[in-house]
Amino acid sequence: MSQPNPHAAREPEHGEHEHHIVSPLVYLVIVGALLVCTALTVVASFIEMGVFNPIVAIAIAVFKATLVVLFFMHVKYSTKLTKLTVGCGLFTFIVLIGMTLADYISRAWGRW
Amino acid sequence: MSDSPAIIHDAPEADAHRAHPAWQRHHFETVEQQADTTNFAMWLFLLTEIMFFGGLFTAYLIFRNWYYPAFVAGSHQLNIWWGTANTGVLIVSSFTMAMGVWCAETRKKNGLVLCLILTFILGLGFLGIKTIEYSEKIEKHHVPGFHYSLQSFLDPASDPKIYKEYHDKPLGRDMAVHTELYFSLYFAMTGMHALHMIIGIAILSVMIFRARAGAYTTGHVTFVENFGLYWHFVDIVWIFLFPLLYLISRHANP
Amino acid sequence: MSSTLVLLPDQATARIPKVNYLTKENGILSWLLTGDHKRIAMLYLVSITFFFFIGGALAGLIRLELLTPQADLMANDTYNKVFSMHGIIMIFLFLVPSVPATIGNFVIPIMVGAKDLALPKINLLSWYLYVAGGCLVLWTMMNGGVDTGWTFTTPLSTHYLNTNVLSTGIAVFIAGFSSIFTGLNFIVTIHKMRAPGMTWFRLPLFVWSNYAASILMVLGTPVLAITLVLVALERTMGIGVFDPTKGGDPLLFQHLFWFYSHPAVYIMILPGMGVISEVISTFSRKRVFGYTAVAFSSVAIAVFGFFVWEHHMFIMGVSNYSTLVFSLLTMLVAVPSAIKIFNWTFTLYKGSITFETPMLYAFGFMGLFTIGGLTGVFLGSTGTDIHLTETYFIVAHFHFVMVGGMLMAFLSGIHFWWPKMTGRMYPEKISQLAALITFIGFNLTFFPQFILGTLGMPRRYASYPPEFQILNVFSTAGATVLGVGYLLPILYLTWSLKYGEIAGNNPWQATGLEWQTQSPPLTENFVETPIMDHEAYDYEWLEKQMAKEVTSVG
Amino acid sequence: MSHISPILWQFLIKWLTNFQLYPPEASKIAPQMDALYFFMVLVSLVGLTIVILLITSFSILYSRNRHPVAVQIEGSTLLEATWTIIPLGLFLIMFVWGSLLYFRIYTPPANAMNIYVVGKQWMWKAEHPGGQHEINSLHVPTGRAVQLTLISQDVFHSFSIPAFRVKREAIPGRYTSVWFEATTPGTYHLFCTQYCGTNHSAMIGDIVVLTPDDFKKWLDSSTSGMSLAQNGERLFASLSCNACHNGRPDSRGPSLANVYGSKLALAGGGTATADEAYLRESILNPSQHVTEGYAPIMPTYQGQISEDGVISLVEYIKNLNSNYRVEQTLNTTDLLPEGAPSPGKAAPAAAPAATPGGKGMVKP
Repeated sequence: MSQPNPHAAREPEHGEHEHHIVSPLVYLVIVGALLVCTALTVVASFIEMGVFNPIVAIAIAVFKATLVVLFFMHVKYSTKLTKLTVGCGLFTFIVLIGMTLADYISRAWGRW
Repeated sequence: MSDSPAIIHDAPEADAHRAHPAWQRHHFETVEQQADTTNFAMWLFLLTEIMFFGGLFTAYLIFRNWYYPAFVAGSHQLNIWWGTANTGVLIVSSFTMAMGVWCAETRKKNGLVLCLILTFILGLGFLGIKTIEYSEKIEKHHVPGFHYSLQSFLDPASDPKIYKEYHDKPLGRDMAVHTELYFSLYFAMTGMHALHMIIGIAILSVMIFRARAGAYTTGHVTFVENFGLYWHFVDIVWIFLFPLLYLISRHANP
Repeated sequence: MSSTLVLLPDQATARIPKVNYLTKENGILSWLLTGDHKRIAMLYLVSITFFFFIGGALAGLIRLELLTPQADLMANDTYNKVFSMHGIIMIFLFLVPSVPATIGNFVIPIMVGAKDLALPKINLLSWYLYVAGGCLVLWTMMNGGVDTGWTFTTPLSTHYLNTNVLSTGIAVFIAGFSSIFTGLNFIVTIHKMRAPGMTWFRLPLFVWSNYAASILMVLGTPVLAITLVLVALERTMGIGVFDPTKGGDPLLFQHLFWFYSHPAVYIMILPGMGVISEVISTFSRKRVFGYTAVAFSSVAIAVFGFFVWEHHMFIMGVSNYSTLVFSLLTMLVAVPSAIKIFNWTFTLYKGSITFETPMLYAFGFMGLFTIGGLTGVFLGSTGTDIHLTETYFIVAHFHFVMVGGMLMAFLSGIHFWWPKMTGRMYPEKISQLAALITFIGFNLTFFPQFILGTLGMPRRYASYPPEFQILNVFSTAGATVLGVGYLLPILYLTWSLKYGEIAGNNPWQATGLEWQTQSPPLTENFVETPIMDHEAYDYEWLEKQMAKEVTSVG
Repeated sequence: MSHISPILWQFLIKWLTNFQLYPPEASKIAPQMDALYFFMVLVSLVGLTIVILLITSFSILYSRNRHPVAVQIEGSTLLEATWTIIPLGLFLIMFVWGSLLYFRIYTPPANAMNIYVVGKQWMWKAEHPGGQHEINSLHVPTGRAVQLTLISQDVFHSFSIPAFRVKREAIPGRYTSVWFEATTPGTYHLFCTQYCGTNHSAMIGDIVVLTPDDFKKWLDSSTSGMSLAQNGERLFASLSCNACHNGRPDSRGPSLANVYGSKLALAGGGTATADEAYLRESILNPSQHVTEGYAPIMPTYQGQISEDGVISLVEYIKNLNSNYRVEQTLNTTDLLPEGAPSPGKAAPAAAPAATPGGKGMVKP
């Protein structure tokens, strides 16, 4: 296939795609990490940490989700477009939650 | 940007008439393009799913801030061990799914079938545990809208099993009624999640048969891959639901 | 106005190409099971036209009722049902799918040089979902309708009405997924299916604006879906999330609803803006002034569109501090629209302008959209919003944007691409007349409503104080004219299907890839994959191309 | 003119003579609102004229006949920057101006006269502090800041007075407020502008603006005997609020005298200002509003008091500046010969409303 592929000259996103096969070993490490994190978050919930309880719980959840997204869902090995898509979803999600909460939180600031 | 030099291709005729694999749809130029496209479409679909759950998460955060004691008391009604077990089950099922994708990529038919069956069983297991949890809620009349009972919150001692562990103080009636809101969100969120699981399992059951027929181990892995994305996404939702619903202040009241 | 661009082939010898997407297969099943984006576009065109006229008839009833100050034509509850159904049908079944699902579906794949949309089956599914949603709305209407208004405000919709809220909610939910799938399909197609050489900045602006709208569809619509699910659960089980008596918050509904429904107005208007870019450029034979600015302003509208939803809630008891943020962002989102208007205007500068029907509609769009956009600023500024919101001012504002803007753009686009879609021309003079009638009728209908609103007449009133009658009479009179303006196109366009003159490949001498193919196009659009070797709107390239053709033919 | 139909003729005459562009300006804020409004109209007209002029002149100058060959222009950064920055600047002016106005309208002055308004399907009920009730009408004096505290019993309503240029939604479950100062006596429209169900368009009424003297006369002629605060006092006793909120050293609830407007330290940490909304909330959802140092034992009164009742209680607590009469009421009930109604039970009969003239801790 020495002839130029017409699609190679489209976006770089077409060209750079080569199917990366993640080794099962990586999966095994990740699933181990996920299970350990689950145990950790359960343990953490039994410890009185005040405001840090939810923060720790969410931080661990975010970490776990990141592992799943990067490795199980192959985003680490994916094109920029996929990464951008994930980022875009996260961004809108945060806009929805953040901007709505902005109203609820600032309602308490004044007598309105 | 707009005045970049024109790229002119003289696509040779020979290239256009390469042999197409059977699974290549007519409107794609190459198999890679097709795989890329469907993969991207799947990601976009997952974006809509993120926003779909986003509405629920927003509601959850607001009411958790407003009615924190009710949320704590409601959360204590959930069985943390079932929840943890379910998290484990789902994570392992995600792992078997990922392995399934790997098997498909490396064209291991039997491995793929095994992985899909395992995923299927784990998925059912998750739903089974969820059913046990739900039935517990139904017994205690903790299903909002259906003879919802405040007893466990007005008088925690009446629920000795949970009281023993957490020594919850009784809630005022005005706060206790808000536990219904907690359970509304609990059922809405886990229910939506379970609905996604059911859809996933239904697709899986078809996939197992097709995988046995060798449909995914010929090099055309897009479908398995995309289903894997969906399955992992459902897993991620649970990864967040678990701490949000089960792990609100599990430490016993002093 | 004597000379026009229309370059029809010699009518004595002209033929519609024997093989095209319309004649490729025959029989009703070949339509109902088609994967061809052009056929699906035609299916969409027929179905949204159907719903447009139902919604239009309801609008006529509203205007008739408002002819007199008393609720004499209809009782209050009937009136409420009529305006609710009008809103639901027009927004979810007409405006949202109008340009994207018909014109966009038809031309986007051709514009980017693809054989079809990336996911043809999903495209067909999206039409079926649309039809299912539409049928459910019709069923609802026959079963007594719904009187929530299109906004489904809780707790009214959840606890205080015993009309068919549930079935309407499900219908909108389904129609929502139809729009998600359309948007998803467009994004994937634009990213992955572009022909060789078709870089992002060679895309026609129509593609850009549909891309921006698609992003909004994909990210916004699911939030509406979950909101409707919660409303349904509230109605059936009483889960209490939006119910103040159970500790829920009805304002949360407003937040979630407008998180979709504000971007939804950009979903409606952005594709229309794309049409205008194409039409203005074609009929002034000139590249769009500041292509990059227009392209990016679409994306900017899409992005900012997600940050402004609270301006629908300024008087609803939201935090005053957050109104500051949302009002400021609303002002920012108005700027890209201003940029577009001026860029279109300056596209005319030193052009070579002709005044065919699409161009007349486009001029109408520019005037009316400018008014609609500027009055939006009145409502985006928190202070004046207090007085003007929930009155006829807001009704006039969004009808200027949606009907004056979007519907004008839709008609402009339909007239522009009609020769491509059907291979035939419509009678030019009568269509110009229709454009004129529409413009006059529109202004007569909706301009008095600005004054009514300023005077304080509330929206959704079946009866009103008698001093408002005169302006309402003007408005109803205008609506009659407007109705004629909308009926004419359906008559002469249908007529043209059989009797119209053969249009030829490129009657307007436009530059888009879709005009370089036969009319109507082939099923897979191109004989061979096109290779884009020139910029968008490159009229010099087109001239050379035509000269080449002439020499080779001659 | 004989060929014009007389009906049409009358119609035109009526239109020409009655033509208005904006409603009467009957409040202090109205001219300010109109100033911004007409500024915006001016900007819009200028903008629209520019666009229309440009389109028309370009259409004439560069029509195919006059200008057969188009000149291709890429764009002009300078021009584009101009029409980005100028509208942006204008919009920002409107934003700042509008926000100032918004804050003014929704921030009542401290000395405003407070009138409660309850919205329900499909009527407005206004309650004056003196106990005067009105349905679908509101009497207000000129020259005095009037604050409306709005709440809805069912769905969203919206209290709109076009002549005052103010509008505020009445929300179920929460107080909202708006204020105005009427300037011109007269009768003006009151509309419900938020769609609220079947008879939405019947939820209208009159705003009657009176001179201060007339207003006083009206107040005197339409009093129902008891002021809101007096009503509240009776409720306070009948619900046995005084069993705990009595200001005794050993009382189980905090003293409510002078509580209105004060900063309270809450049990869970943090502080809150005791405004109307806070008072209402702490009656209905007490366990979220426990004052520092007290046990969360107060029962909720959700479902037991109507919104009108809550308003009376709030008004009573607002005006309570000593616990003297609370004590008195308690003593009376304690000393009742039957002895049956203990402080924990309701004792409406013993409510002190019959002695309004006493050592009036309740402002009339």
